[in-house]
Amino acid sequence: MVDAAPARVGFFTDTTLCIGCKACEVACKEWNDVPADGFDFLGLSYDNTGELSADTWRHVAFVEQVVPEASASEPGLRWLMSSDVCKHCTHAACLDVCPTGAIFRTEFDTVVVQADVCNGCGYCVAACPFGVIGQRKHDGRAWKCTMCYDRLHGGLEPACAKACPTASIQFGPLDELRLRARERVGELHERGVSSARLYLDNDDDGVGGAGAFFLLLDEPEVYGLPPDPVVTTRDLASTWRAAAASGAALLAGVALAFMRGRR
Amino acid sequence: MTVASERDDLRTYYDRPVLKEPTWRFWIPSYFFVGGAAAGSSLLAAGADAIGDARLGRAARVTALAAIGGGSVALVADLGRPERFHHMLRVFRPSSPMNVGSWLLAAYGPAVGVAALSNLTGRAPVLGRLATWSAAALAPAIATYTGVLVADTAVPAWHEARTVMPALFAAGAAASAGGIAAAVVPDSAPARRLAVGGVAAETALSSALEKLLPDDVGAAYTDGRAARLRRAAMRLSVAGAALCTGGVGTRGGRARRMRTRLGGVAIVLGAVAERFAVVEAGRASARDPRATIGPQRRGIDGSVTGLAAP
Amino acid sequence: MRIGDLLGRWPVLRQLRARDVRGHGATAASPQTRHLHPRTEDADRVVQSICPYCAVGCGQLVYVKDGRVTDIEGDPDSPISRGRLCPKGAASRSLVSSPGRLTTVKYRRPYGTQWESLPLDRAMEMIADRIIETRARTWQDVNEAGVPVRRTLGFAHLGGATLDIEENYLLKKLYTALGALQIENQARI
Amino acid sequence: MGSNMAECHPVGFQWVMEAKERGATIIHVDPRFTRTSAVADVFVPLRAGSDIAFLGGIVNYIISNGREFRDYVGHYTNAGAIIEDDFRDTEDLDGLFSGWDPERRTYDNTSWQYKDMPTAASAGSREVSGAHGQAAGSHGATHGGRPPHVDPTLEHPQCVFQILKRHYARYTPEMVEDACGVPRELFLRVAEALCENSGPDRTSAFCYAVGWTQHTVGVQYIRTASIIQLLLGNIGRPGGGILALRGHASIQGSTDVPTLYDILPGYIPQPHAERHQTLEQFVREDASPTGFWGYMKAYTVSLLKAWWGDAATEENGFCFDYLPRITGDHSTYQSVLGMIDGWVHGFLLLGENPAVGSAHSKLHRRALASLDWLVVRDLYEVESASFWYDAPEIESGELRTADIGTEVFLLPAAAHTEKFGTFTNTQRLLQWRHQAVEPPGDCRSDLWFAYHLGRIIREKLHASTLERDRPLLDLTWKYPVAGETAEPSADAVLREINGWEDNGHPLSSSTQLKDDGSTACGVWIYCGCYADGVNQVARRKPARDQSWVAPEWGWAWPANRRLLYNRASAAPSGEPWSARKLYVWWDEARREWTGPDVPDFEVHKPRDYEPDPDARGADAIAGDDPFIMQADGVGWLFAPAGIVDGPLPAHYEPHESPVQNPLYGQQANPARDVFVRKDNPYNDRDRDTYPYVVTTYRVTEHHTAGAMSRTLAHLVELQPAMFCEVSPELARERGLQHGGWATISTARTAIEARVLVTERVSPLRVQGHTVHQVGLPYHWGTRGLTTGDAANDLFPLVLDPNVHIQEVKAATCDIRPGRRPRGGRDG
Repeated sequence: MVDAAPARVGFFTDTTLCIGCKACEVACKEWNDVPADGFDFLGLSYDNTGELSADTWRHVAFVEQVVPEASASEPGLRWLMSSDVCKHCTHAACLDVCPTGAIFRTEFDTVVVQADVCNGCGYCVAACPFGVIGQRKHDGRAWKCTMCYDRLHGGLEPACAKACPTASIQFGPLDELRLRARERVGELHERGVSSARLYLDNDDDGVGGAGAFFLLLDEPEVYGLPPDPVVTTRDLASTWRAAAASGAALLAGVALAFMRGRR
Repeated sequence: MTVASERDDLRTYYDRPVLKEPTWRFWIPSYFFVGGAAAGSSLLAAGADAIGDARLGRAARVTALAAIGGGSVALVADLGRPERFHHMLRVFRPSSPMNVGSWLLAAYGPAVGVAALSNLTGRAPVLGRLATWSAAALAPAIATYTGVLVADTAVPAWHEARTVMPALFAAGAAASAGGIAAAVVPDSAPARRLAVGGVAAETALSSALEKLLPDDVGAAYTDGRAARLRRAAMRLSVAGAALCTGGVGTRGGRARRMRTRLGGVAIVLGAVAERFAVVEAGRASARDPRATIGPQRRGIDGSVTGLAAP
Repeated sequence: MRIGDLLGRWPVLRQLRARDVRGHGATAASPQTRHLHPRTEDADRVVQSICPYCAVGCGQLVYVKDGRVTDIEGDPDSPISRGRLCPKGAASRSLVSSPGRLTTVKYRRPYGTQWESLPLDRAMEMIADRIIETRARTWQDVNEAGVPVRRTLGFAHLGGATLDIEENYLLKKLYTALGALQIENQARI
Repeated sequence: MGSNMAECHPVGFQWVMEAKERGATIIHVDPRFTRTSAVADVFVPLRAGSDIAFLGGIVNYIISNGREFRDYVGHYTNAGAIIEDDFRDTEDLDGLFSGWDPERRTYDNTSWQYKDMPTAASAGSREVSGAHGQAAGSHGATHGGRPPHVDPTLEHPQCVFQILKRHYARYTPEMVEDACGVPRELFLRVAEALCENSGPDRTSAFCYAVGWTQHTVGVQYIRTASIIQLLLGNIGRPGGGILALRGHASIQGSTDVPTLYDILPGYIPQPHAERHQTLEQFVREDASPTGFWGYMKAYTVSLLKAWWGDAATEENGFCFDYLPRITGDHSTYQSVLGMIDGWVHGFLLLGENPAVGSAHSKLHRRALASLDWLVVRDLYEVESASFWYDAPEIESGELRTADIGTEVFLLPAAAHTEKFGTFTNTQRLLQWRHQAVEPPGDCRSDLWFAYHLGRIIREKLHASTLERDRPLLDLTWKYPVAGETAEPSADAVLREINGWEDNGHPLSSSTQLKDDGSTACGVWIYCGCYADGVNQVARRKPARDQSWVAPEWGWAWPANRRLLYNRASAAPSGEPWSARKLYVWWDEARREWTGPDVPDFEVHKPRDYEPDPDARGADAIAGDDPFIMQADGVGWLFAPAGIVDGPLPAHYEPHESPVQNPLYGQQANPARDVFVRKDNPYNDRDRDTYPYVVTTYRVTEHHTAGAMSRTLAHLVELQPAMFCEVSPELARERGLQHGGWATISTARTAIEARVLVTERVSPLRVQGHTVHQVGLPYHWGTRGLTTGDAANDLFPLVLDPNVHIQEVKAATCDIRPGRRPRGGRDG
């Protein structure tokens, strides 16, 4: 275990560089021994993975779009590709709600499930605002991207980032990545790619910013991402207050029921 | 090809869900019911002691013990790794309602047990009384934390209803406990009152919930299986309440007792159906990308912090 | 294990000691978690290799532990691939260690309806006999025009293009000495 | 063009993406909008099989707008050479060149020669020397050196430049639109981008793959690109070139060190019965006396010494007689027909799966079923080994297991991690692999198989006195073996490939090779890969520790040169064309050629060296002639020799095409190899039955015929089903449901696939009517974790005449909703 707390690390996924090769999906599974997720032909463009799950920790989305401003010399087609992953939220709902402490925040400020602790209560599955974490069949436990926690201990980069042929997936200290990302967006806007925007790079958003953030070319929901995710525990205190009130009301109700005598 | 759907000008990724469906099986809504029933019964037990109704007192204690016993079994049974149930107390994590609930149960369960055993055996009466009162003290938390638990998720139908959810579960607890007690001890007026009161509150809150939620989220309650379950719950509860109240005032009579017992059972079934309805609604709304994206999109377009704007 | 140790390993107590009310961080980590490290660190040796799929020639590092391949990933030293791999290259460990791999000789006799097993050296003997027999049967010293050709057209070879150059070299050398001409490979296709 | 680099070479594509980020313009011309198109700056959809029309249009654009790189064209190409007076162009003969022999369907290229000087082709011609007997070089003994008649002004009507100009004059933007379905403004944008980005300061590169080669006129596709690149000065210069993106780990190596019928190692031709009876005749006939092929005798003798050692003597012509003679086309497709026709009885398949991977794979499966014996070596049980019980023909009842007499030996092969050895990648780079683990069970390397098979056969025949067994018994076959499996040493084989002097000392360069038998060298172009007794191929100096050319990583042939003909990166004067494109130049102070790469030129030959008329070999190459393998030292815009189907590329329609050739009366390549027989039916212009164009390709997630990907769960789940890609318009026209099933049929057979309806496949307007295209990945077969029909079942046997490569990139088909009929697949 690394003693001195290292800087927070993360993923910057620049979808403008993605060629949809899915090396990230395979490299992840090969390193982490993640089983195959079923051989179903989904026909979602070239996406036959569908979504992140207990058995898919990287998922490349493919979106085919007919671009309205198409001229004779422009194909008028856009094929968006984006490799999705656990966001390792600053305020992580899965971690907050995990009752066993199986999910914890590492010294790298990443969010990891401890397979030797998880008892498969499934609370994290319902809590994640991105639908990332899932429960593995015939195993019962919850699984998701660990940002290759074991590799980080050895000073290695995560398997997906290492494999990515075009550096669409970039790994490093989060601050550096955010700086680089903002420059990149500026650069793209200068080149006329006005649709370029960052997703989850902002500490003020509903999850307090994420350890894995993205440069997208369209609205997040087009890639299957929630446009404005909120960590559910943000409202936990107010919910407990509501609970207290209703608890009191229950007491009162029972008291009332007895006050008017036994017959 | 079926490019990312833009039906009703809301954009999604091939209409696929953004969220994962809760993995909880029927054990969990069952626990929601029995947990509430136990909590309500613990309160009834204390009340019974207060007015010196031994029959009701015993019935309530036994009910509470049976309910919470069964509830614990249900909780363990739903785990992916049941043999690791004790990990629930591995840490203390206030941010997790399930963890807090586990600690509560760890205190409440034994109290209920001691209260019941001492009552049945007549041994250690002081300890028994102490246990009864502590169980009663914990009961409101036991009755409501499950409401917090479901509300504290990303599931729109639950999270958006967070202000009502604990109250709905509390009302359910009252109805369930009252219903059982009324079925067992039909002569007990407090039991009948609690049952009927619980039904009244539950019905009111349930319709408040519909009004509270935006259409794309509320749809989870008003369409499909959840809607059918809620209709059933409503009919059973109201019918049950009617049966229970029907005989008030008239004296004695086996027929009246029979009606009350029947009413109690109906109310209990109604409470059960209501719990399953809530869980079913949660599943449906997690499946529906519109329930997730719709409110968020409105929030962005309504505010300036639109992180999706280029 | 003694009850004391059990209590000692109870994270709640660690929380108390660390005054950690939330239990989100290190206090929740298990002993296994604290000892996690990349399995590549346990490798007996690492050898430099080249990806067997397309012709880009990406560098690979093959990690070996107890005579088994435990991991294959990109070689950062390579000026061609800079440590990166495509999905196929990334699947190389599965390719070489898949349970579906063929590891014994299978033999189907003429008109046979199922595979039979055969010792490798026996198979080699039989193959040699077939080649010798067919070659003898179809040998041409001269062609129709009476021009020397010294060859056999009685059997053919088709090789994949994942064969090493050393392998191709020996094959071409042997076949040429046998007078076999129809020696071809994927490059034709 | 002809390549889907992002999908088929993703890791190589990182450099394209990097270039794009640095301002390069990426243009992708392809029948489909692919993952490459998605990141390209310009995507040009064109009709499969119309590339020459498109490229010819660019040639015309360059010439008619005077955009050629004059200095380069004038000095470094044969633009000024005067061609024989009786040469006639396709413009004169409506699609034929002079010299056409309709009986033998071949050309006599005498009239294509430089005026008064027959020429020999360079390495390119080696693969054709067998084709149609006399096809190449039917002329007499070849001369070399510069053409006798050259017009430096390029104005002479019979000079190459003017012939070129006339030949492509009708390849106008309008014609390109008509033939390729490419809007003219889009075409013009591409042509202009190429011209703008070429010249002293800039270079452009072409990347191609089998999208160009797998046509009946495939070689001419690449020739057209060569013409463009020579006109624009993009050959032999950094950032230029025509890059073949090859699809298999060592497919370049499999051509350099060929298992091919028509060449010996290093592109030395396999001797031909009539033309090459003696070593002298062989050299006289096929080697140019000038340029580096002028030493072909030394290369050949050194090879014979490597193979027959002491048995090869001056007296016996170094055992030249031991080499079997070819008398025509002996390529694999001929052999396969031979199996069906009963004169080929045995077949060895090493890591190859024709039952899925070869054109008309149905025919291949029938061929396998007609054999006496079959040997298959692979990592997995492939369809070519299991055909006798699970071929589609078994399912359909066309074949019965009990009727198949083929004896099958299926031997498990060792994986790349289980043996030492060398792959030669697509850029001619040799890279050594170290063994990581021992192969499991009976798995063995192909080196082991070859060595021990040879050993056993030699032992069985050791007492033979037959003349035919001499080559076998005289063969040098002593290689050290190691381990309990007796694995032969790949290192020792590599040493033999590199070669040695008679004192056993390893050679360091092919220039040391002698024709007197004093040197032995297995592959002359690889000579130097073991220089100084060091395995140069195993060098692994990290990229960051050396120059951007990375000369100390592996070893590239020839002589570790990373960029061929790089003398052309400097002006005739020897100075760089520009500071920006500095690569190899003449250092006047040190009187030598220098640069980050090994100069592809005699290092000390002065830039102003002028050969005397009767100079031979390299001495005949002038100081400003970069193309040192060519007899005349220049790049060939016009190919007087070496190509059997024309000195200039002309657009011909694919063998099966729904449209008329818009340029000539001659519809398809007249010289293409056709096989008219019952089991190889063609669709002869029946537009009603087969109205659509069908093309095949790979996807990133799978590899070739599938043995190395359909068997791996982590790849299969990414592309789990055989599918076809069709446009929404075609889907409407035929009622195809996205995600449903479709049956695709051709004159051969019918297969089924899941339907992917996508705008990425767009219908094209060609000659006034709409042409729909159907796209098919060809990775599936009857085995593996997912199974599916083999796309190659649909395609005919019809080949390019130069290299005998099949046409699977364009044919005609029909497509209907629903699954194919079970049983009787000829739907």
